[in-house]
Amino acid sequence: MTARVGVVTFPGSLDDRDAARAVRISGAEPVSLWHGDADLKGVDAVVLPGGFSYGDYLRCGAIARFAPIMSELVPAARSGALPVLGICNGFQILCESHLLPGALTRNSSRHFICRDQTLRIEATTTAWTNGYAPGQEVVIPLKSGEGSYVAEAATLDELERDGRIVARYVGTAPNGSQRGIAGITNEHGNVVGLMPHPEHAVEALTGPSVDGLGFFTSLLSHLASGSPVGAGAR
Amino acid sequence: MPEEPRFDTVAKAESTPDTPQPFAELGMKEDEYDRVRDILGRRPTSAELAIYSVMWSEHCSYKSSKVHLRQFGEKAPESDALLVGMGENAGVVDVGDGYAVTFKIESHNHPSYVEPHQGAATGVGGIVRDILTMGARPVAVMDALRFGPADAPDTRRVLPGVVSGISFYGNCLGLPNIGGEIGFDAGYAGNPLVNALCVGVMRHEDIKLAQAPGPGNKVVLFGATTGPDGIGGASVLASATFDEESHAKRPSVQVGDPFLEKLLIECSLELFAKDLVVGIQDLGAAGVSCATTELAAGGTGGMRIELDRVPLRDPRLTPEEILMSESQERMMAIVAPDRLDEFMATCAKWDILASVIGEVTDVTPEEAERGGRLVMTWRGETIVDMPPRTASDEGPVYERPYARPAEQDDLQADDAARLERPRTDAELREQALRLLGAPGIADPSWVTSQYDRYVLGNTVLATPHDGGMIRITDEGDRGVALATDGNGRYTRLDPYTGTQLAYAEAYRNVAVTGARPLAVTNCLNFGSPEDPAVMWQFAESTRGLADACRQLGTPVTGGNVSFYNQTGSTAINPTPVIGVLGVIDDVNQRLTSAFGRDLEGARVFLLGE
Amino acid sequence: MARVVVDVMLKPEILDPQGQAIVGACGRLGFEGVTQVRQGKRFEVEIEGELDDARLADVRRLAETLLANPVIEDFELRVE
Amino acid sequence: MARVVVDVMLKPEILDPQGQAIVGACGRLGFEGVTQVRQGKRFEVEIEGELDDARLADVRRLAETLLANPVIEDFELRVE
Ligand SMILES: Nc1ncnc2c1ncn2[C@@H]1O[C@H](COP(=O)(O)OP(=O)(O)O)[C@@H](O)[C@H]1O
Repeated sequence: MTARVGVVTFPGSLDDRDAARAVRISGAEPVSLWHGDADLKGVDAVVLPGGFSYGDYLRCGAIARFAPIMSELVPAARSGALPVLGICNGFQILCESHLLPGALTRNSSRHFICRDQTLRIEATTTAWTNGYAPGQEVVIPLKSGEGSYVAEAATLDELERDGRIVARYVGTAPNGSQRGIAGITNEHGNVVGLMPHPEHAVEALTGPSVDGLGFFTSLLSHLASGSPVGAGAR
Repeated sequence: MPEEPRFDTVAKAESTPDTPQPFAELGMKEDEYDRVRDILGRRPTSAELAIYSVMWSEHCSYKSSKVHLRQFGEKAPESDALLVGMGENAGVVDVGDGYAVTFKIESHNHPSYVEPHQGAATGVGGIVRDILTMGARPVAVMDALRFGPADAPDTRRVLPGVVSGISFYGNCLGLPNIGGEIGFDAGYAGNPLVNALCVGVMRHEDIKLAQAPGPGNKVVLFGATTGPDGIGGASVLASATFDEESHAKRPSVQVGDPFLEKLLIECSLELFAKDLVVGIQDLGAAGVSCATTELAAGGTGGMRIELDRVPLRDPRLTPEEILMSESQERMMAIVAPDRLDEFMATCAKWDILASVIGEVTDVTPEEAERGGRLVMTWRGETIVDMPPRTASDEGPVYERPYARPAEQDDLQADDAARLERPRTDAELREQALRLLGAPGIADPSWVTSQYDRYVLGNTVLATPHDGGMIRITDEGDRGVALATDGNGRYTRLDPYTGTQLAYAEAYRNVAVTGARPLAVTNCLNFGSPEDPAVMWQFAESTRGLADACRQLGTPVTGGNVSFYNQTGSTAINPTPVIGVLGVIDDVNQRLTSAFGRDLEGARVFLLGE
Repeated sequence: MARVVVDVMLKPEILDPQGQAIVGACGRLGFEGVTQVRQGKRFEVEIEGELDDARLADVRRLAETLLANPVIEDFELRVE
Repeated sequence: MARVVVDVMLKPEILDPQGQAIVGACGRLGFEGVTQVRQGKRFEVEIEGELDDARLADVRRLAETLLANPVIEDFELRVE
């Protein structure tokens, strides 16, 4: 049976069509989910796409966190059952919802940055990265103004220790992220937040590579195996 | 006896014919004012004066440029591609398989000098609404920019603000930026150029026009509330010489809300898809004045508006201010009464405020003869009763005098032969490096890296390639390519050839992507049309573009004229920015400007003279 | 050492999309009775040495030229 | 009607690139002696009716859950 992957559209979501396209290219069926409906339509996994939900005037993701759909999504994700990938604004929403620790703040350059970014995939046991080799380098577009990951030192240490850092920027973090963090996961490995945009690296014609497809195909293997995910070296 | 209203009404205008009116302050000439009195057979009310002054401003009426722009139609080459020509919000071109593309470039120069970030941001917002209004989904933007010297103190204020404004608005809307230009010259120090282009895609059958047919149909204003943004902007900002004085009496700046515009786009596209609108117009410069007169003129000619029903951000606004406000993110639709509920429900879904402010009315044959009949009331009193066509279509037309300036010969005589040439390798090297390091030539990625070029996932080419290219649907391989070019120095030296040069460069930039050039848009940035030398530049430039378009077979589908780009009495170098659009059947066949990998041993050819 | 707080707010006639977004969210979150929110900036400026009149004038100039955009914003100084 | 001001500042240990950029600019513009600038947000919240304790508690909850992100920010309430 084809996996059904929900893509949530908030007012101000921008990369929702792109995320749906990536889901389709990976071989799954994208299902549109509307922020205002507390209904996950029985999907197998959810992508929170990039964009500027509610304009992000207050703080990125701060308002989207309270959308009706989140009342269904948060408990399912927290329990470890529902795989969720938050990309860029989606990552910000996951942090604001406390599904992931820390926060994303203004780029150290203070400017929006759009560039083809090399990442190193570190955690390869999550629902979204099991298809990558540990340490594999990939090129994926980064495009954000508030992508600098911050958390307390103790939290950062814990993330490192538990193998929950999913990806790091290769070289100096372009946005000032602490410890070069580009993406992290929760303790179950089902919830992943990533600042760069894998959905924009799924076609050779329009992306800098097709390296991003691995996030979506990883999900399919994960769903197919039916095995619980575990985060890193525990 | 009922109390006299405190505001001006038609009844008052009839009983007080000699009340002096501030037409000059609103940028109107005495003979224009006299013509309004002629049309109405009485003095205008202050609301009518507001409408005529903005609609007859240079910015809205093209009164100085019209006689020259006609050539674009008269000399237009045969083209099967043109579905909607000049005159609508934007031209529409057939790109095959039942798809059509609409594109246009527009200036926001003066507001971007006053408040660079908001000025540039709202420039993007405005052109995007123009494209949306045609029924298309906006799919990409471009920006052509000119600034004073890179190291001038004011450039440090203006440039980062402009770039952040474009980046903020375009990125938040989710429109990829697929190209543009950036140039520097002392002439732009007090008058930067911010020209924004947008392109949209639709099916042939989805084309929408600015018209209000069908008496009884409702006039609905939807989007943002109306505030005191840019009041007087249309006539004072866009049409009066930009000098210290107007810097001092700053109008209330237009602030953009891209989030609202994003919702407005999605909401409008859903309204179109459900076939809930019979006519639509965006509110740009001249706001409600422009939308009501143009929609009425494009339909039965009759419309009745209750101005009190316009939702306000600031309850103190007067009717004149409501008519002139340039608040962003607003649209006006004509909706059949039996579809109104569904229209309102769709707006509610997207959290978009919508209000019925009036309806389309029938006109008598005599009224139609006069140019229709637009009536507006305020607190129950009639404050406007005028033929809308006289404001929207029958504005003044000037044959401004023009003359080749005497200094043109000296300018041309001062050619490159007079420059010292490098004599040694070291000098040559130094010169080459200096050239490559010049701000207008060096890598612009410090600008372009602030623009999202990936969003929507259909960007095939963007910076650093010569032209931008997008795939127009997810299903097929069809695409369009775009490039903009302009060269103020060349155009100053020879406006006719310089404009053709800009056009040819844009044409080549599209051709080298592998696309077939189809159509042209242009933004003509010039000094004051009241200066015969500037007017000569303009006449030559438009003649050059019209001739070139005929030669190469691409019609001009639309564009924008920006006059009064000057500091004091010094005009900028005439800067026509030309945008060329091409079509490619299979985007996988596109060419990039890089030589590519694994081509060792391949030959390099230089084509041309 | 002295600290001057500079509050920068959009002029009342200027559109404040930030504030509007918050009012909208308040309604959805069930915070009743919030009629208006305006979002501005707050700067805490730390100054070396004594804060005499000349110094304060300097900070005012700083606020005018750098911290606030007088075209669309008003500001207020406060010594803490 | 009552007005509550909510000041939100980044926690001291969180990097504030805006503030740093301003300090840098101060140097270039010749504003001497500015040792530190921190940029935060200021919200003016207008509340319908009387501001009793329950209402104030509401605004505090609003600040905590929406206006500030306690992971990176501190906030203060002030009734004006
Ligand atoms: N203001 C701008 N906005 C978007 N793209 C730009 C801008 N300025 C330059 N570019 C892009 O940067 C690249 C190089 O620009 P430019 O140096 O003008 O190239 P060329 O000299 O080949 O025309 C092009 O892809 C162009 O589209």
